[in-house]
Amino acid sequence: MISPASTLTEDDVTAPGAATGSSAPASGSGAASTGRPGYTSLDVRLDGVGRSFGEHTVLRDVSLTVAPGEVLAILGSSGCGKSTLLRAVGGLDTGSTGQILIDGSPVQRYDERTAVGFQEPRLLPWRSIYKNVSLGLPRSLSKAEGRERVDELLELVGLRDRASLRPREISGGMAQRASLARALARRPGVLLLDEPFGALDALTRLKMQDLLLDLHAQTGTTVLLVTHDVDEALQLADRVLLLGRNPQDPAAAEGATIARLLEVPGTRPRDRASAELAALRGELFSGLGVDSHTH
Amino acid sequence: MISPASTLTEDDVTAPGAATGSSAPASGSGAASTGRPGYTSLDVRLDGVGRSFGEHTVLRDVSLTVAPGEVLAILGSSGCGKSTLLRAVGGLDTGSTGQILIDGSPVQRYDERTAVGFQEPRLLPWRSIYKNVSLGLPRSLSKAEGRERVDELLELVGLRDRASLRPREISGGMAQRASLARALARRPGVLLLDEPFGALDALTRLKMQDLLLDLHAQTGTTVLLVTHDVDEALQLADRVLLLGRNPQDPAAAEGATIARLLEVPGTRPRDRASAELAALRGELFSGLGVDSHTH
Amino acid sequence: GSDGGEDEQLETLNIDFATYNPLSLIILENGWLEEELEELDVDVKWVQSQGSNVANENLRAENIHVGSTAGSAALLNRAVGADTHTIMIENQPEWSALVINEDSDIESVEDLEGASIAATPATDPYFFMARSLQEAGLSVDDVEIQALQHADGRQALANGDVDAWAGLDPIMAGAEADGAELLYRNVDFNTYSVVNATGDFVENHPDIAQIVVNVYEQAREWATENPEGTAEILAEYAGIEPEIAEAVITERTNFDIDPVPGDDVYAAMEAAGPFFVENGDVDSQDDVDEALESLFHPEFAENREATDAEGTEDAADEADIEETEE
Amino acid sequence: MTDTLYVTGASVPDATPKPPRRRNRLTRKVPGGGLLIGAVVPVLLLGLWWLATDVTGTFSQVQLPAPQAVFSAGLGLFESGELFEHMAISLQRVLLGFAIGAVLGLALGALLGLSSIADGLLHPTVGAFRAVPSLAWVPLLLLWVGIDEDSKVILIAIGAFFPVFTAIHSALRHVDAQLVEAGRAFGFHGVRLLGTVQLPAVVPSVFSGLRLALAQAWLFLVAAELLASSEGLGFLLTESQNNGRTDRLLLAIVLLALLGKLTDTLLGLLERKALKTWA
Amino acid sequence: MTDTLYVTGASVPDATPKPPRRRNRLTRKVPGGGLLIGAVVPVLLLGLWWLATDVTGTFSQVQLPAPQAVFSAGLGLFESGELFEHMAISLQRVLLGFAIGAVLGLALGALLGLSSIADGLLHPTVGAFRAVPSLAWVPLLLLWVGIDEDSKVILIAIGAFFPVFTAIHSALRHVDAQLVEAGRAFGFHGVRLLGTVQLPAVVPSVFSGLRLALAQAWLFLVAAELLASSEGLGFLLTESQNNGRTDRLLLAIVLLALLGKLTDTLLGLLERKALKTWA
Ligand SMILES: Nc1ncnc2c1ncn2[C@@H]1O[C@H](COP(=O)(O)OP(=O)(O)OP(=O)(O)O)[C@@H](O)[C@H]1O
Ligand SMILES: Nc1ncnc2c1ncn2[C@@H]1O[C@H](COP(=O)(O)OP(=O)(O)OP(=O)(O)O)[C@@H](O)[C@H]1O
Ligand SMILES: [Mg+2]
Ligand SMILES: [Mg+2]
Repeated sequence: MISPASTLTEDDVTAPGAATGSSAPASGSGAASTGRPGYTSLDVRLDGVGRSFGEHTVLRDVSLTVAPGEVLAILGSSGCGKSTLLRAVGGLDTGSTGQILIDGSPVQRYDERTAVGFQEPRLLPWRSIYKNVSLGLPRSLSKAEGRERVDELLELVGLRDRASLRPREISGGMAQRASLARALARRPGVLLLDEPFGALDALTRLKMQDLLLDLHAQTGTTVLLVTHDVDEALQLADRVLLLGRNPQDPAAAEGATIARLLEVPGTRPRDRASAELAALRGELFSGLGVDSHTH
Repeated sequence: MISPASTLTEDDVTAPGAATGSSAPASGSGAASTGRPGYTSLDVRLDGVGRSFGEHTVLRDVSLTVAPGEVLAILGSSGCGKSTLLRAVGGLDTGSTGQILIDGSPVQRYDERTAVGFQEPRLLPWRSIYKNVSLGLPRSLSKAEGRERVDELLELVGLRDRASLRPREISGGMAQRASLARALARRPGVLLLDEPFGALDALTRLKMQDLLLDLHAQTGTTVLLVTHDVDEALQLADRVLLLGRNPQDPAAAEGATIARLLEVPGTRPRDRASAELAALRGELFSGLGVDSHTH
Repeated sequence: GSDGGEDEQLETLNIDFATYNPLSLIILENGWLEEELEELDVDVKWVQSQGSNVANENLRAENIHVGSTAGSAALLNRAVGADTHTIMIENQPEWSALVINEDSDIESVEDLEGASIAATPATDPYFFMARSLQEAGLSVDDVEIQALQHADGRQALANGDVDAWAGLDPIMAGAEADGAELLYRNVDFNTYSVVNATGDFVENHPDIAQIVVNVYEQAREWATENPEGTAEILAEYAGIEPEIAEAVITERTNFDIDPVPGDDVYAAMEAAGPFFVENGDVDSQDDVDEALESLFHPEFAENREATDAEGTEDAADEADIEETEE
Repeated sequence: MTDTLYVTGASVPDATPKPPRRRNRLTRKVPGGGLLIGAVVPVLLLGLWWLATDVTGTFSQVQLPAPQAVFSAGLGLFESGELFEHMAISLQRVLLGFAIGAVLGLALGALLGLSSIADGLLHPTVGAFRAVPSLAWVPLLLLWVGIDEDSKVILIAIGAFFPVFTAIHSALRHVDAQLVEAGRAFGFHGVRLLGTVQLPAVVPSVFSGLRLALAQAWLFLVAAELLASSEGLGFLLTESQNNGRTDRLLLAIVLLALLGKLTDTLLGLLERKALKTWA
Repeated sequence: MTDTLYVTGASVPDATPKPPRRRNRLTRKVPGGGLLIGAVVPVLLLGLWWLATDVTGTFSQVQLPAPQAVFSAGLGLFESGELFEHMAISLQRVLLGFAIGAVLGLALGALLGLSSIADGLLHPTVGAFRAVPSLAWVPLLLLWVGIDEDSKVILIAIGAFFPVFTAIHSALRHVDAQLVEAGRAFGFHGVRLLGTVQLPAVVPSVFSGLRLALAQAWLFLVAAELLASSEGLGFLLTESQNNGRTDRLLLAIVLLALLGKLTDTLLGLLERKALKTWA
């Protein structure tokens, strides 16, 4: 159990505790928020969502409902459209077809109910890390509250002693953590994270995963998380969405769609050795085209 | 066994074969090049290399010799100085102390004997993917040879059908593959790769690892590979360098140095289940501060 | 620009034309100069002068051999060190006057005390104004002078930004046509329209200088006989209405004078001299006196003999005017 | 059909996805709509001008002639063929001077932007020359070059030089350092690096500099045509001003503005093409 | 000591690492070295000038006076107190006009750079006005504003407006789209987005525009002081040119260049500070 106040520096090499124990709501229904009062959990409904760039169809027929407070991991091969889907949910993309509803109302352009952690850090080069993270704060927060929240987050992502540096003065993994902190600072109804842990070493990655689960337990926010790590998906998510072309039907239309949608059983932290998880793992790896025995 | 001509697209979901079977030279000596004639393998010698940014010491006392044709994986926590070390070897950093020799002569500014795959893709936004990859070609190559090599590499990294797109029109993982292809196009004496597979899904990652090993078998180039994936390090490398502060001596000077330098036994492809590897894996995870049983 | 060679044969005569020098327009229009210089194998290149200051500048830089200015400007140029000489008088114009608006309550020069006057420094109208004020017992310090280009001065007057304007033709004629009134005119306070040449030219090419003066003489005779034709040419070159050109030529231009620079023009220039020093344009009166003593080269005008060039219809189109490459 | 294991609320409609919406507000609604909208303000101004002169008579003919007067002045000059000559010679001077100035500006700006030695040596001097006003060059050029076509083109080139120089010089100092490093790491340096990484990266800035330079070239034209000319729009302007022909003066201004706008538009087209290629 | 398992050729010297080398060639060797090097070319030019006039006598005194003559002309004006007045009033006009023009240029450039509606509506008009030469504004301002101080400052402001406008307008269209998107995604729009993402991103371009604008302000000063002035360096320039006082003319040019360079240097300091904060 990692407490929100525990710190992490890049030289910290002590072993972490187990992951946070909060359990997410069961999926498949408009489950009530598990967050503390004052926080909102919103459901996300995708209805026949598709996206083409010119001639080239990337996504088609993506329909699913994400329950409020659910953590949905999105897997798929590189370039299959994961980021595209996430951007559509965040209202960053105007070219998609179909319908996306958040909390029952259509998604707005740059929807304020969402916060995005981009695949690239996208930090403003002329602002310190501290000020970059502050960008994520909701407008409603008072200055003092905002400062407190940013300080806390910087501490949690292990960047407190780098707060005054510019983005070009920190490492790739540090930038990714800063970008994560910025998205977390928002405490939105729907949190959209695009490979937030890709550039982190094993220890830092575990700590960041714990941090995410901690925050999720606190606020009950709905999370859509793009990742390449099957184990990470199984550890963090209530359900795992595998995007891809239908392997049974090679003649199907171009463009990725829902290839698998798996419910992950058990509550977090999950036992990596469980047989159920092993089966899901195999299922996902084979869905990704990899022979899971080599792993 | 993946042949150089096999293609990969983002929708490709068939299982890969086993990794390439070429074996790397034993480490610890100035081993002769295993590359084909016409290619050069160079040794890299670091002697008391250190680096500070202002007050803040990042690296200190890094001394080691990488044999010609060796694959050295570099592990370490986020922000510990892996990229800094790689940049110093490539001659991209002028601020480091100590001595770095490639093939016996000091490293030059932007040393032509090296090629770098940066942690960020760093593609020129106004050039097509094809032209970006072409940037990596050695100056000596004829136009036709160059075209052939780029075509082949684009095919191998699965971007042939995206060759004419601009960097902003491809996904994060695709950009990373393009950046990898650019570095590979150079066929340098020393190949420096900074987390080249970080943004790739499991299948693509395996294919790219195979591609790297294939090329290594062909050219016998020396490879320094920064990675966060312990298993990847153990699969690809002859030796694994773990950067970090000395855990036995918390009072030691600030700055990371060689915390472990492990020789990986056996020839590639290695059996993931081997007990020897499991021991190394445990050693590395604990060096990174993670309890390996959770993995 | 310069062709300092002493005994060198002059290949091209660079000479100016200007709307304030109607004779130059007549010569250009008829092609007389080209015709007269043909047998000497000298080409003619025409350069337009927008004002005395421009002609002076080109004379100083030796971009032109012959240039036309007001008499006061010719003196000023020499007083500041330029090696130029006045070789003839072109005409005695009355191109300057003090101008006021129709509804102005200023009735005499004396009333100008404390008024604001638009004038272009170092031009004939400026000296005209200064002498008029002096005559009325005032000095330039008793009025507020607004330094403005001629056309802008007219505009400022029309706007009521200034009480009076030291005007210059043909803008002044245009203003008159629009209702402005001439408060004070005095032909003697105008310092003549003169033709100058560089010292180098006068010294090394007196034969050509003589031909120039002779052609001018032919033009003078023609202009005296053909005021309408002269006005027509002026209207065309100046881009002004024919009526205004006619007024300028018939009422305020006098070709019937002795072209030899002599006492009259000396007196007019001498009167303008002190104002150069007063304004600080020239450092001392000695410089002015010295310049005046060495300014005139009257021998060409004294020996003038009108040429009888026939001219051609489209001479102006054929002429080598500065930039038309033919 | 999708092969989901635990499908939750996933309905998969058959309909093929609609083609992506295109979002080009405003300009795409009407063909030539962009042009039309751009004409709104000029037409309004023209109307105001007409009201202030012909209708209400706030200004007299010599203060501000009515638009029709300007038009008929233009017609008069057009019929005599002079108008075309004025425009042609001015256009020629501007284009020539602009081309020379822009090329020199690019070259020197690139040199000083890249070499800190050249920069330390020459930048103060260039900065001082930049501060010499266009009108001040007139007597100097008169003296050094004479009054022929050269001096006019040189003056215009001087005017065009500085915006291009400043734009590329300052832009080169702010090219993304990561990209430059990548270029160097792949063995590019000197002119090759410039052509591969730095110049393409500053294309937007350079074009903004080029457009300013073209505007400046037109501004300097008027000063240039004070240098003993008898043709050209600048000459027409100065002469009309001297002669009090306000109608022709306005005609010259309008023509200068039109020609300036026209050449700017052409440069803008080039810019759009270049940006498609480079940005 | 390190805890390696299979140490290969790792020697760990005791010496503490040397402080990182600093690489500031050229300017850091001598204190004030940057200034000295920047003075080389101007001093050379001065020497050439002196050779061409005082020594070889290629030019006559009235064509091109020797440097000493210019200096003594300056001394004469300085002693009478006129010189200071000329410089003070010109400086005041330029700074005022520059400030007004720059602020308007920033505002309008930002508006048109961000709003495609405003751009479609106004850009063609702005482009046309940009092409009106400085000298052409003189009669128009005379008509509309009169001959007081206002009209001079307005003319200078017009000159300063366009470079700033063009620079920010074009730079805003090329701000890194990813950063803008990130800003929008975090709820920034309109003025807040401008201040947070777009303006900081275009700071280098804006400063290049500001420096051009300042230079242009000095250029327009000469035209402005054709507007009924009796003081100022532009007036001195025009008057000296008319009177053939080449020494004073050169003095005016040199002073304009010096003052221009001085103000540019001050702006450059500001730029460096801004770039430290923003880039
Ligand atoms: N230009 C710079 N100025 C100041 N500090 C810097 C600079 N570049 C790097 N650093 C510091 O050096 C340290 C090491 O950075 P480096 O990029 O080498 O880390 P890394 O091991 O590659 O981390 P990651 O795995 O996150 O990429 C970091 O703490 C960073 O803050
Ligand atoms: N602006 C664009 N223009 C054209 N094609 C685009 C554009 N943006 C994305 N694409 C295409 O859409 C596809 C999906 O891209 P996306 O970024 O969603 O992939 P991804 O699943 O996130 O991949 P990765 O794991 O590599 O990040 C890619 O094939 C890409 O080429
Ligand atoms: Mg992606
Ligand atoms: Mg790194």
